[in-house]
Amino acid sequence: MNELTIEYFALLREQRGQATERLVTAAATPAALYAELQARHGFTLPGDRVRAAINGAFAAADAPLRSGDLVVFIPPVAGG
Amino acid sequence: MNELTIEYFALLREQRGQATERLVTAAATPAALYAELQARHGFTLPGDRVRAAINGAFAAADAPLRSGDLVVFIPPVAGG
Amino acid sequence: MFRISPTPLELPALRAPLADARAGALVTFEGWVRDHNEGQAVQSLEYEAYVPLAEAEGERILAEARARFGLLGAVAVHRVGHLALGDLAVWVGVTAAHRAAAFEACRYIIDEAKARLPIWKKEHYASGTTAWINCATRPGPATAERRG
Amino acid sequence: MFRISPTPLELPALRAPLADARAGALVTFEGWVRDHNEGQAVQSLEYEAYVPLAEAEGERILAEARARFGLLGAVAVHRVGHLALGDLAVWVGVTAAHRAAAFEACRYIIDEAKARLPIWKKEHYASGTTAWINCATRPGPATAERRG
Repeated sequence: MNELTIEYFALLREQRGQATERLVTAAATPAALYAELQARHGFTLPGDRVRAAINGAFAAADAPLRSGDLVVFIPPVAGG
Repeated sequence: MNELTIEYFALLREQRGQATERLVTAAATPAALYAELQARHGFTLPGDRVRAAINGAFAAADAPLRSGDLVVFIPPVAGG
Repeated sequence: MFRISPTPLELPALRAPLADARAGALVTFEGWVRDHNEGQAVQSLEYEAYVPLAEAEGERILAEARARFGLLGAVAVHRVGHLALGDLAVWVGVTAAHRAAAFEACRYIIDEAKARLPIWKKEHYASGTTAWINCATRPGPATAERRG
Repeated sequence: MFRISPTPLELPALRAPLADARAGALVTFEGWVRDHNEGQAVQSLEYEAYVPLAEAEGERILAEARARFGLLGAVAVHRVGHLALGDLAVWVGVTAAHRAAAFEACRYIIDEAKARLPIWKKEHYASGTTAWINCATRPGPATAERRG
């Protein structure tokens, strides 16, 4: 099990109702973690439209998560 | 014969030693007028590198000159 | 130098670090809050950023531009917070000896910034609704599909 | 609005007429007096213009840009007189709903202005010599062939 800190921004922050949380989870990758959080909190953004950052750097969806990591999910940016 | 006013700028003004002059001439086109002035004043710019303006508008080298016209010869511009 | 700013952008301060006697060209881009988007009347905008990652990625974009276009200087600053119509949301300024490099680099920086920085935009419409741009997944009265 | 100015250009006054709630993008170009050209150390520059024709041709260029790129606003001003290193010689600012049009139009205006306006530039070199740019026809100590 990993003990993680998660920060939320923009639409995810609003749908979560808070900007940060701590979590103990069996999820070993950002993809698995997002699926778990999406099921729990009803996030409308599908996992394939959300990028992940671990400890302040962009990370692959299947990157390994370790206890103590800060995970941020990046909703689509404004673009244009 | 045409009675013309001529204004000089930049290199032509310096080589002529003055910014304006009045002239009575048989030259009937800007090309002929520039050739006459170049011979008299030793302008270093060849006629094909100088554009003409008549009464404030760009004009062809073989445009007709009329008495009372204001003629300006345009040295190459700075570009780049 | 790339920064996220929670306070209004002041043009003289943004330009100051770009003064350089070797520079013949300064090209700047300003993004302003405009009164419409995709046919809807916009009343204001909120910008939110994941600041540490936005600043790190912004510096990377500036470094890419410097290397690629041979710039003399490059500065970019993006506002966050609640902005009114006409407010300056983003400023990019680049200097180079000649203008071609300055134009191309300025365009590169703002295009990459819009595509890569973790900065989100929420539009507040005259109709009273709001939308996070590019985040809607099901059209509806308050979250109509929008592309920025 | 195109103007030739014998006095220093003031940025806030140049920008003021471009304010527009419909505009999402302002792109500006500034031409600065730089300390070198083609390998020679430059100490100052003189600009001279045939003002009525330069202003008429400048307005034509702005009208072309407005028609071609769907701009909201376009302003350009060119200095004349004796300028020091770092001085602002030319300023172009264009607004549009989106940035692509603003970048392309700003570039178009300055490229056309440099090619078409009857404005001449004399460089004063650290060596004590001077040259009217692009006007030399025979290389020599005071009139070496130069292209701007």
